[in-house]
Amino acid sequence: MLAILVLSLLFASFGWLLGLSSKHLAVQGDPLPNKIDALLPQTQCGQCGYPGCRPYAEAIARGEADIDQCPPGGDACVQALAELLGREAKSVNPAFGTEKPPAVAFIDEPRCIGCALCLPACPVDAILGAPKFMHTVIASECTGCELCLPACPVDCIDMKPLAAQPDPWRAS
Amino acid sequence: MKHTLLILVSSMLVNNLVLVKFLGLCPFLGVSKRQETALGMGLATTFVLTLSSVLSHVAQTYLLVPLHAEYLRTIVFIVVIAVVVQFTEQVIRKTSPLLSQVLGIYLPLITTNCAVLGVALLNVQASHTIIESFMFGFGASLGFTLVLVLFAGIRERLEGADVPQPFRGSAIGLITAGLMSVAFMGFAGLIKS
Amino acid sequence: MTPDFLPPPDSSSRLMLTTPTKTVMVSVIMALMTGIMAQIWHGGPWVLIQCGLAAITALTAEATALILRGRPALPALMDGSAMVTAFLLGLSVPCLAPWWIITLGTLFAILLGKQVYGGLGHNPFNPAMVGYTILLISFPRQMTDWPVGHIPLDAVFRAILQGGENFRPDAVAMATPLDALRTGIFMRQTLPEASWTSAFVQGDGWINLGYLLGGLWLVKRKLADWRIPLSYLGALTGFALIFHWADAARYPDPGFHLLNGATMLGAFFIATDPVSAATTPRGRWIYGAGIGVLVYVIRTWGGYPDGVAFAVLLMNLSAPTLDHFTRPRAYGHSR
Amino acid sequence: MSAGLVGSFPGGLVLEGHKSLSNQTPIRPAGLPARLIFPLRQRNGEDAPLRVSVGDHVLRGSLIAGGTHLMDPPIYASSSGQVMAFEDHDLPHPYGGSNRCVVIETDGQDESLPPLPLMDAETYSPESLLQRIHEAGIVGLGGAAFPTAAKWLKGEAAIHTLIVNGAECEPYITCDDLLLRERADEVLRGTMLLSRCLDCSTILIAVESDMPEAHRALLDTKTALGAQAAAIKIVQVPARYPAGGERQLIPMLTGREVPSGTVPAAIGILCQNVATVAAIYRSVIWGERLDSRIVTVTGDGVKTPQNLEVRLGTPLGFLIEQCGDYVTPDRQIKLGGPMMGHPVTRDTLPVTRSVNTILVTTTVGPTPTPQPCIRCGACVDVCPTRLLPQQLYWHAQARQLQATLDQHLFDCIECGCCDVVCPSHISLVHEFRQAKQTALARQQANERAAHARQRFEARQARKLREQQDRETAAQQRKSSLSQGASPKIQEALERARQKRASRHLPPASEDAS
Repeated sequence: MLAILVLSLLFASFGWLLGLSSKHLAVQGDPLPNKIDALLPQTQCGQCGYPGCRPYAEAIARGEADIDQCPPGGDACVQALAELLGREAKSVNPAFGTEKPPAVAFIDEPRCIGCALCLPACPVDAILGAPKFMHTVIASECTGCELCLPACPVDCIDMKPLAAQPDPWRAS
Repeated sequence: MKHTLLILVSSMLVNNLVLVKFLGLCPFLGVSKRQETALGMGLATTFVLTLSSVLSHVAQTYLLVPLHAEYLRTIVFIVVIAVVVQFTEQVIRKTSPLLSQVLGIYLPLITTNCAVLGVALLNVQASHTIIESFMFGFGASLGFTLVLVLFAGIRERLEGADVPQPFRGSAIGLITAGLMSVAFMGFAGLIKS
Repeated sequence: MTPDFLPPPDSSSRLMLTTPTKTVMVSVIMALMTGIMAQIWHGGPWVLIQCGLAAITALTAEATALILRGRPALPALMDGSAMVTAFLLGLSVPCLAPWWIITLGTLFAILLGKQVYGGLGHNPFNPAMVGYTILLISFPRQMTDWPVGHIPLDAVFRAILQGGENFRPDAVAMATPLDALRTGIFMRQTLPEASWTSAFVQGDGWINLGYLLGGLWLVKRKLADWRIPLSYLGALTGFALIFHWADAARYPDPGFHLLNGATMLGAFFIATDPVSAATTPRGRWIYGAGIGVLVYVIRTWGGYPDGVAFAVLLMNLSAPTLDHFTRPRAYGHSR
Repeated sequence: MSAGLVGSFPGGLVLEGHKSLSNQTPIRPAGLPARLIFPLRQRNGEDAPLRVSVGDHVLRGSLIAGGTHLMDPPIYASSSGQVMAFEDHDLPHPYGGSNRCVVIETDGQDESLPPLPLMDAETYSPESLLQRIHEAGIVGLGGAAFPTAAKWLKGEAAIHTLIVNGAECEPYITCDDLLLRERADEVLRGTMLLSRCLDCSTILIAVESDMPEAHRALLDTKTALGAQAAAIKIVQVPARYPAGGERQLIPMLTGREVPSGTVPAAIGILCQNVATVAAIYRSVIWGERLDSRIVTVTGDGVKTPQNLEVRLGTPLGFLIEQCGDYVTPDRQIKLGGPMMGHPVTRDTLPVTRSVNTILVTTTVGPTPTPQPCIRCGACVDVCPTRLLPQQLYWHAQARQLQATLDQHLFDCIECGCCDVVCPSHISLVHEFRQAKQTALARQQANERAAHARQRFEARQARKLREQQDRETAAQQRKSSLSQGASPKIQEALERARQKRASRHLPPASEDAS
């Protein structure tokens, strides 16, 4: 009886000490989402099920999302995430999509009716245009997220593969 | 002096926790993908294991025995370990958030790491003094850290190896651990306790 | 994503200043010959039976594994690495050990030590030593029966074919000097015969000299690294010297260690296996020295008669970590 | 004879020179080909802007393209003729690929523009010299073709040491050897000119120990020039490949290493090839534009190996014809030496400023198939950059990009020593080039990603702001409505409400909008 009493007291004091120390050692801010975000391809395509790369990064950091949900980043991105987080590398979950070669959206101007519906769909404001005017995609800003495709009522947007050949001459 | 040193070497190499006693395999396989991570986990475990083996010794001698409450030993030890782990986790989260993320669930799991409880119980079983308990815990955790880091080194290299598909991942990890264990048998008989 | 627009490498017109891997392996086997000669002279030609059994098993196992993986088997068989493994194992098991010992050992070596990791170049451990240590801890009795003296032919074949369970030659089980050393230390006895001369009583000395000769030839032809044998033998000698100097009655002189057991075979043919050794220059110094120290420790205080195999495996598993921490300072970098 | 050597470089190989193949006869001017081809690609990977159009008649010395900034040195026509077309041609570059080229059909007249205005060699300033180097289109003629003017300006430190590099370490190549034998005067005078302008304290000319004639010629000319050349030290370096690489030569001569990722100018050293120095001299004294260079045509696949003074843009095949054609039709052409040169399949490629050697070899035997790396470490012993090629290869094979970067992938100078000594016949340099490509691609993707992140975050912020604005606006409107700013509105609302009530209609939502 005495033993249990003493031990209970002891444990209670442990708890109290831990409570104190947790206050003392409280952590402000968490750099992890930033680090995860830095590895994501920033297409902001939402294929992972989150509205953009940053929210997905936060979800991974919270442990809600798995690391294999980013098709644009491909297996390389999963591997980088696995390395950062010390998890097993795997390939992209096909439920979220498949990796495609990098591409940019291109508006076929004769077909465009100037409806401006694609403008708000673009996560990086890469489409230039106004109602009743011709639209165009600023290729250097486009991330190839394909979010503008469903928005277009006349299907005038095509994805064109990006000639992303790295410049070999810079290597030497 | 010689005796305590022998305890250190024995618990570190000859009776290595992981490769000879097969304790603590969970973090051994779980946190051995990067050498840096492995070192972090090893140091955290070293801290926890050494401290808890001393504290559990204190609890045993000054609490359980006077109170005739040896039957509560396991519970008391677990609580002691849990406190130390919680404290360590808080410290790590404060000082190295990335490490705490990387160690992930394995850090709080040190609590239920059989190695920690195992060492505490082995200490009691061998009726070590407080110095001996310290040495035993310290040696065991150094041995743990050592093999964890070495194993992580091999696994890092194996990532580039052309391992047959069915053996990829944990399978080859376990085979490697087995072969490491075979190698550590070379230390068998070094110290007659 | 790998860019594939680089022109393919041109090897046809490029310079070759090198001995191809295959030639290296063949040379290693050739270099073993002096030691094998000594072993035959000392213990009879039965060691060749073990080597032959090992070679057949090794090639079969390697071919099977490669075919199962759908890889071209012939080039890998021709590179000679399986043969080297087989020979090292064949030379390490007692020459009258039953056939299934060497077969099992070779299977472990090739399959578990090598093919499971992806074949030549991918294995972290020396395959022959994986096979040897597994045999040693599984069949300690068969693995330490080194027969001495003349053995009749029919007894030899009975021993190898039927196994030691049914028949034991009369002349077996004389303790090797290394055994005597360990027992002596634990019995706190003095060792009157534990000096380098004792090594020649049972022929270990000649065998070691044979391997030393072949090894030096390899090193001279730059087919084996010179740092590893040097630091290994250096560390072994150093440790032996220190302890011998401290208590000559209990710890034998360095010559005893250098000429007994598998010292030289290990130094030039096992520790120098580049695949499983450390790969940086500084790492190789540490790697070799580590083996030397461990060999001494295991021989002197450990539970096994010889420590070479364990020492090599233990340093094998440290090699990636050694490489990690001993990377040379690259040009234009400050550490 | 190794006076002045203070250091060494790690690794390297002593290679058989094969120099006597091509250094027995004097430099001969190559003829005038029917077509000249000028690739537009500059060293920084950008295309030089065109300055001519199809059909234009050009003279020798006419500006064809480029000249806009220091990394874009001008490209001049090397003979007179007509611009026929802008076509895509294969490029003489290790990374291959094809790009737009200007094709000129020569008219055989070889008329030239007057030379650049002469400079007074005694009174020029560093700025004017720099300007002249750029104007004359001078780039490093050792093989890298880095614009000389830009190289000079890259470091912040003042240049205190000038190294003129005549250490021609690759086997077969003899163009610098011959240049030094025949035109040591130009090289020495060019060196004096540069050093005076840079005001540097140490002036070194380095040749390899297996170039005794060139060394002799330099010493003789130095004696002839007398006191004004006294400050120049002529040094022989051991003939060990790649002693002529500037990152290897500099520690040998000065004991200092060039920090990773920088140029020698960062530590106050300027290293120039002998041919570059001679070209600078000619551009200053005679106003010459860089429209030709010395090219070694050599190897056992060509009948009379020799050094030719070649107009830039000359197709390779024309030069090989000049040297007595191929020995056998079954041959392989390499641009550059056997170590760092790169194979080309067609001989229609033009000579550019970076081509110093055309190596023609008869194909020997089948290509050995690469075997697994056994980590033997032979490559470590020869690596002049003290890398661990076997580890790099391991990581490159496993696509562990970060690990290859940690192993200093980008410090690899692609010298090829590791290739040559690999017992498993692995083409390590090829693997490393590929890994570099992948790393660059990754870097570009990262840059794009960072940019996209910025745009996304800006948009998020804007949307948030807009929503807040909308909310505050709505709030204001509501409050202004409820507080009844104007009694008239209140009355109107009241009337409307009564009207609606009398018609039993729900309030129309349009009203609110």
